[in-house]
Amino acid sequence: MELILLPLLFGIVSFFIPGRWGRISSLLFAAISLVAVTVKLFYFQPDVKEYFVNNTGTYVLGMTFNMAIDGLGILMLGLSNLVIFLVALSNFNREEASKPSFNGLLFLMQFGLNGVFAAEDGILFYMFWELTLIPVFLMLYWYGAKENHKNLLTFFLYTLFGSLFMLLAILAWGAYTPSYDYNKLMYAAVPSQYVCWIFTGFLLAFAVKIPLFPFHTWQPPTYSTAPMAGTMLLSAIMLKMALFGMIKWMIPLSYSALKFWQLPVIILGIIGILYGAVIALRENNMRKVFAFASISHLGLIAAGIMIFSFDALMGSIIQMVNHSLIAVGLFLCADIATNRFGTSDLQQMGGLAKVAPRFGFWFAVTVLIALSVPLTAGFIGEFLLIKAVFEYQAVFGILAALTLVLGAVYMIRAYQMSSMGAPKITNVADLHWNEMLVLALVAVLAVFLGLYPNGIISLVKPSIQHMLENVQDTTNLIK
Amino acid sequence: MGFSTIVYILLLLPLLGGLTNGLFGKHLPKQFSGALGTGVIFSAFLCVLMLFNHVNEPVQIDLCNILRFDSFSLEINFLIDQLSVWMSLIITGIGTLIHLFSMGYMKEDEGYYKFFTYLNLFIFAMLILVLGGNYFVLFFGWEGVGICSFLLIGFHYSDPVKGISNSLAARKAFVMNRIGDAGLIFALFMLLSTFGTLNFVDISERLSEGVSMHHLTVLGITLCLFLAATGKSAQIPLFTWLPDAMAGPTPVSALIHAATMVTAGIYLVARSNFLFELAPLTQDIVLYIGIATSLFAAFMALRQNDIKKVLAYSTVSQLGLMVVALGLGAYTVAIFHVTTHAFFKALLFLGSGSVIHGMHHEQDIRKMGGLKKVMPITHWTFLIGTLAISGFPLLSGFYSKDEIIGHLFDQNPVLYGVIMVSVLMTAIYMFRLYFLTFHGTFRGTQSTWEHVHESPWTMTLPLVILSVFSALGGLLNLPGLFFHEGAHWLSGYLHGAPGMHNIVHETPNFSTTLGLMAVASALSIGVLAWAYQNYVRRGSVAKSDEALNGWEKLSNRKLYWDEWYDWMVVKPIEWLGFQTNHTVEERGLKSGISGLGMLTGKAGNALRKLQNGYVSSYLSWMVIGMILLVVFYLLNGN
Amino acid sequence: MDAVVVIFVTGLISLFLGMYHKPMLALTSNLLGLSTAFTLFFLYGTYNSVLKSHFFSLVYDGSGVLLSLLSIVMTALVLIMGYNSQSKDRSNYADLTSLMMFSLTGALCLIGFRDFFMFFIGLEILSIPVYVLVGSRRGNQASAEAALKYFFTGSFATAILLFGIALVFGATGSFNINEIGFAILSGLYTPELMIPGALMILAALLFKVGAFPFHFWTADVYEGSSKPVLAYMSTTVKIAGLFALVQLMGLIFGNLKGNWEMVLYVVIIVTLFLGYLSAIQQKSMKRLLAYSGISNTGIALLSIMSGADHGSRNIVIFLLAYGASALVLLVVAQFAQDEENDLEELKGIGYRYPFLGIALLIALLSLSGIPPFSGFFGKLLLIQDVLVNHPVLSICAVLSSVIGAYVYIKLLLHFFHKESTLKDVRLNVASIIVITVASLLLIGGWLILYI
Amino acid sequence: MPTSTPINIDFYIILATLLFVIGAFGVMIRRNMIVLLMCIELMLNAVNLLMVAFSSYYNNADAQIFVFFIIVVAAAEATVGLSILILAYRQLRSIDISIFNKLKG
Repeated sequence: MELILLPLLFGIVSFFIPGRWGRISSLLFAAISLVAVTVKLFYFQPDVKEYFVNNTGTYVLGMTFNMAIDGLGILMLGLSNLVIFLVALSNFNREEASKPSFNGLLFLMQFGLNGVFAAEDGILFYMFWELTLIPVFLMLYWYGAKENHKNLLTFFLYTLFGSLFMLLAILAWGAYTPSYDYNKLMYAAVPSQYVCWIFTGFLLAFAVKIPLFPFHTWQPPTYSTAPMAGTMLLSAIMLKMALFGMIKWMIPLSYSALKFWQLPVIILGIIGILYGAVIALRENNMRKVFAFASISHLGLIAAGIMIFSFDALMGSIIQMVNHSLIAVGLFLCADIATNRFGTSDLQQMGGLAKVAPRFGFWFAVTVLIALSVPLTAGFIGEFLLIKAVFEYQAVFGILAALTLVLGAVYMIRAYQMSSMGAPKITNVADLHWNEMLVLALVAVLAVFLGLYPNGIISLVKPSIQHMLENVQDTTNLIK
Repeated sequence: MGFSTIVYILLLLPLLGGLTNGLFGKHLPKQFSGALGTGVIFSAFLCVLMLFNHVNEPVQIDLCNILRFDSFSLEINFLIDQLSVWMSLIITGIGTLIHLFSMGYMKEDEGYYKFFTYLNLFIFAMLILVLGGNYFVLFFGWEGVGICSFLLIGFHYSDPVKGISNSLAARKAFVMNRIGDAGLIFALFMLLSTFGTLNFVDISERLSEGVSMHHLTVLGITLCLFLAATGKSAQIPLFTWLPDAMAGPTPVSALIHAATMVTAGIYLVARSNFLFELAPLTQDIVLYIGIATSLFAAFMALRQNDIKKVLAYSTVSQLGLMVVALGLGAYTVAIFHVTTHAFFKALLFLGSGSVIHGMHHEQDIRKMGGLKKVMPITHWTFLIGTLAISGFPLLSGFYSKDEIIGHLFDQNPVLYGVIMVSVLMTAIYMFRLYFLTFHGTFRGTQSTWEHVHESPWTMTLPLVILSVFSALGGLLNLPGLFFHEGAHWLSGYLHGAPGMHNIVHETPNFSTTLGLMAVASALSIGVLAWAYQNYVRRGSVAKSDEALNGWEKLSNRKLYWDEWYDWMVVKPIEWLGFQTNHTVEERGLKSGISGLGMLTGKAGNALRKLQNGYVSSYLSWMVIGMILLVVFYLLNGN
Repeated sequence: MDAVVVIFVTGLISLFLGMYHKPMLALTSNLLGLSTAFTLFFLYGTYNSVLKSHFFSLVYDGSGVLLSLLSIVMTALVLIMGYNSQSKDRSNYADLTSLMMFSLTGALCLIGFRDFFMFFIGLEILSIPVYVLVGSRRGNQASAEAALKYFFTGSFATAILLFGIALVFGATGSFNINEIGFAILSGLYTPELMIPGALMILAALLFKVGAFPFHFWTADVYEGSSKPVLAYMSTTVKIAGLFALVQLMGLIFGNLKGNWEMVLYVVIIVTLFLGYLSAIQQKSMKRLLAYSGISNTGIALLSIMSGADHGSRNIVIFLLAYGASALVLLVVAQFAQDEENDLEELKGIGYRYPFLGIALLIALLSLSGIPPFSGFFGKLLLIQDVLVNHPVLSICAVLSSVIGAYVYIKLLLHFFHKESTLKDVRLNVASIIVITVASLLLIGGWLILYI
Repeated sequence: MPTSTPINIDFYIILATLLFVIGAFGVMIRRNMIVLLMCIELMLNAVNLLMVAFSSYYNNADAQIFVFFIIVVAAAEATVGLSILILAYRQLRSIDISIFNKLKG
């Protein structure tokens, strides 16, 4: 429970810590929660669901406030705490870190995220889900580019639009059970013609958040006008909520909705892969390149999840973790490059690696990780995902694999245009120690997970298998 | 010391060398960095020699398991057999020499330690590639060499003049290779779902046990594997990156883009011989692609004026020859040509490097000439290399090439004729290169001439050693023509590799072999004589770009191949990218969303018009509303 | 009943206190009266018991008690808020409070009505003082115009209501809800009279709560009235009206045979969208609240689709949240000098004054239906009940919430702008109290579900 | 249905409805506010008529009591209405309702 409540406490406290101490305290707070989750992870029994709150029975509104973590939950908790730590660390030398409101929002965000990953009750899940939106929204507003009202409104309304349908879905689902408790929902006897609608509601929310083509239009402008921390939070962890939600909340429904939705969503995912990649090929705004790259990456993950097979889910989970890492790394690099050149236009950049060699090196490492070269987690993830898609439908697999090629083109292009060639600026600051630490941590973790994906797999295997077995049972029951 | 220990030491040496240089190289003296880099590779070479002495049966060394599922698992293991050891020998052996050469060549470069880091890491990746016991590990090395190649091609990325083009060349190489990699990935998927394992030994055993496979599956797998090979080994349609890759420093071209990395594709196909043998259609495709590549590349080399570009096209052409051998199922022969080619092409590249070094980074042969006086060692070694590649009798290239041609003649005399054209052109452009560089009068500026000098011993020693091997390398696989004992030693040796022993090839008969050899020798000598006549006696020089006539222009502009790709692939994709962004994203989806927003605003304004401020209108609305209520109520009420 | 009397007497006392021109005295006595009434309700009415009057047909069941308590609290907050707003000219503060007290008496009658006598009397006692209140801004043309409009439309609606009541009486021969309900259930009524009558009563109530197509008065009247009066109208008046509507539909008319669903669908769906769509371009807080109030009414009307028991329970939290948010917004709007185009002036107020900022954040998020604020739970309860039987309505509610969020979040961005042209504002005790209480209601008000 | 009544209840209903509609139209189309007030009175009186008619029809005095309520409330309403009218008259010196349309949009 401390994992959920600590960030709330930190968030509230941070609002009152004056600027001078803000940057240190935020780093400290983030480190504390990271350590807490690491310790938990260390002693965690993957095959037992650990309840923080466990109310049984029926309550007003059917809300039980139940919270629990299984293997998947603790992994996501760890990921969110890690990302928050990385965000706090990468902001350490920036002006934002000395603003109480910034730090406060950061930890409130963490509170919401941790809640989403631990919620074991439909309504509670929705509440935490929306709760994450507010801090990041305010952060984007206060610390983002000046004239971003329109983008922000689009972002907010779009995500709200999706998530309200998820709420409807949860409510409809809960109408067939005494409470919204996850276990109860899992065994709810929903008439099969409604399952598809409920599934659709969830899908809409997740599709907007991920974002899946064609629900992505809020994303590139938001990413390119957001402050670095906001972009990182959005892409590294907020959209993971949607992927996590797809796994945790859509699998129990998949037994009769899948035959209707599987193919369309996979097709949308594949289109997203190609669409994002093709746009990224020609985009000159560095942040937008990475934003479209993100769409491309996530299309693959979403398609993989929709296959709902064990291997594909494992691939998706590994790739989720990996994508968080690369998102932090890439957007940090993009921000640094943008800062140094004073523009995010790739055509006005050049030769940064020469004048800032440490940046050049770590940026290259990050790009390679993003290209999912072997030995990194991305390779394992993409390998499993493309394999799963390929086995589902060979043509899709081949299209999905174009991401390997196109990804190389736009990533290397971004690197080459920004860092290679004759330097267009001189006398710039190289990486600050905290930035280097972030990129190094990202690299180390990506390589570690690339060599030892069994760690993640053994952690989440019991919970995923449990879910899939349940679906199998239900399917048999229906037959 | 067990095999596994040796293999681990062998792999760790270049890795450690690379890491040491990478982490501390900035603070180490240059000589030390270079010596360290060279030393670890030499030690690795010694390790391989130990393996070479002991290898007998294929030995699989299991390291760990990366991913374990019920349906399949991904393991890291190494396979020590004749093929991998032989490749390792080439890699570490040539690698040592090129490292040594680099110590001199890169002396003035500020990224000295970085260069050795990359080189060592490249050797590491290449060793992983050839020693890997399954396709998964092979893929690790495969990507690893690609990355190192990228880094090394773009080594001078910040050069004020050539920086951009260097980095673009690196980008091109990486992307082209990536296309091939996608093929390899698919091969992996298909192999996994067919066999549940990726181990070479297991797959070959399953196949020899007669596991039935759908012919389309085999076709798919082999085509994907070959796609990967075309990427790495610069075959049509993915060859265009290799000439551009000459932007890298010359030792890199020698090591990566001539001797080792580009032969990874050949290695991959040879390694997968058990699969290719089951797919005759793929073999035919391989054969024709090889012939086409060999022919076109040789043609393109005819009128290149950059000393390295000539060698680059020659590499593509020679790789084509190897692919021909693969297509004929003569895997050992291909490896034989890989070996001899590694010797003479490394020699030629290093020789050209020595020339470039002496000429202060001038690469245009139109500004050279008469260098044999000032650079005697380079000249003589280069001559040996040229003779070897042109198939001059009794030198290494003569034997390996002849063997391929012999096999081809056996199968298809028409194709033999075609490939002879390529061989002829090879001799022509090589002698042209040699004579224009070393004979005649110097065509550069006077000030350059005064500074032209022979290279230091670190550079000439590798040249000498390589020239010895280039001359005598043919002994490795002498045709049965001369001896019966010890003939085809290399082929026999390589038969120990998985799957190889199942492949039986009839060697051409005595008289055919002799006849073919005679033709080849005649060609080579004839061209030599013609070239001497043309370039030395008549003193012809290379024309300037404007003076080229039709076919020369085609050759010089590489058949406009890059332009074709630009026009057919790059431009459409970029157009697509632009249109997607501009039309679909901005005009379509985004304005759709903002249109919705505008629509709500418009609707709001329209509604506000109803609110006109007159009480009577409000009252009328109330009455209308009540009537509407009644109407709706009665609509289908009772 | 005792509570209703107490409030009426308090109103009378304020009327006399008006002679002394001591606003503080009036406020104190009113708050005393309100708290007594609150206590009486609280003591005798718990959620599951029925508080019955002996003399008149006033019945307060669980939700009735809760809503009465809510109206009392809201009125108290409005009084405090009004005390603040009248700081320049408080001479008639006591008179206005007494009017509000009388109106509250009517509201309580309307909440507990069990026959059409009480219904009619309650509605009129609720409305007539408000006509006066709307016109209470001296020498203000807008105020006079608003009062005029409210009066004429209101009287018209009253006439319609009465005609409806007469017809219903004609159809059944009784004014008593239970008897009418029984008659309807057993089919002993004249449908030719009953159905027009029911529709006319419905129309009059829809007028009171401001639903399409009887909503036209709201924006104009809200704009013309002072902010406390506006607050009163959008809290107590709305609470009483909506609850009466729910009771009426749930207890009697819902059982009428006929195509009620079609009628209500049209009314609710148009109301849902119309308000927010018109609110998008507004420059004045009052008009914006008026229009957003229309859409909120639309959502509250969902409760009449889910039967009497559920409907009245579901509406409590929603009305609490809506009223509290409106109070916060209006108190903040009071800080503007310009009464009409106040929004432009208030730019950045939330960023400059974090206390106000947090309150605004909570209020606007609650209005947008973002958890964990009461507004979310209110909508949740309402939608939860209609979802399975009327999915179209719930989807429309969700879509209108998105448009609403657009309105509110734009407002939020406006308030939270980093640059502000705002003149310094002085936070006074009254507004701090109102804002704090309202924010607490927004944060924790939904917990009354668990009582 | 009691047969003692000489006139059918339907006629009362029709008469009351007619009166009500006339009043309603008057409110809708007239611009003089005094006339508006009178029209509303007319509507209320239509209701009274109806109530009394039903009262006698059902032999139920409740409706007659209701009529008294209506009369009282109508008086109160008229008072308030007239005072508002005076208030408005002071502003614009007119009792034409259509002048008062400053609040709109």
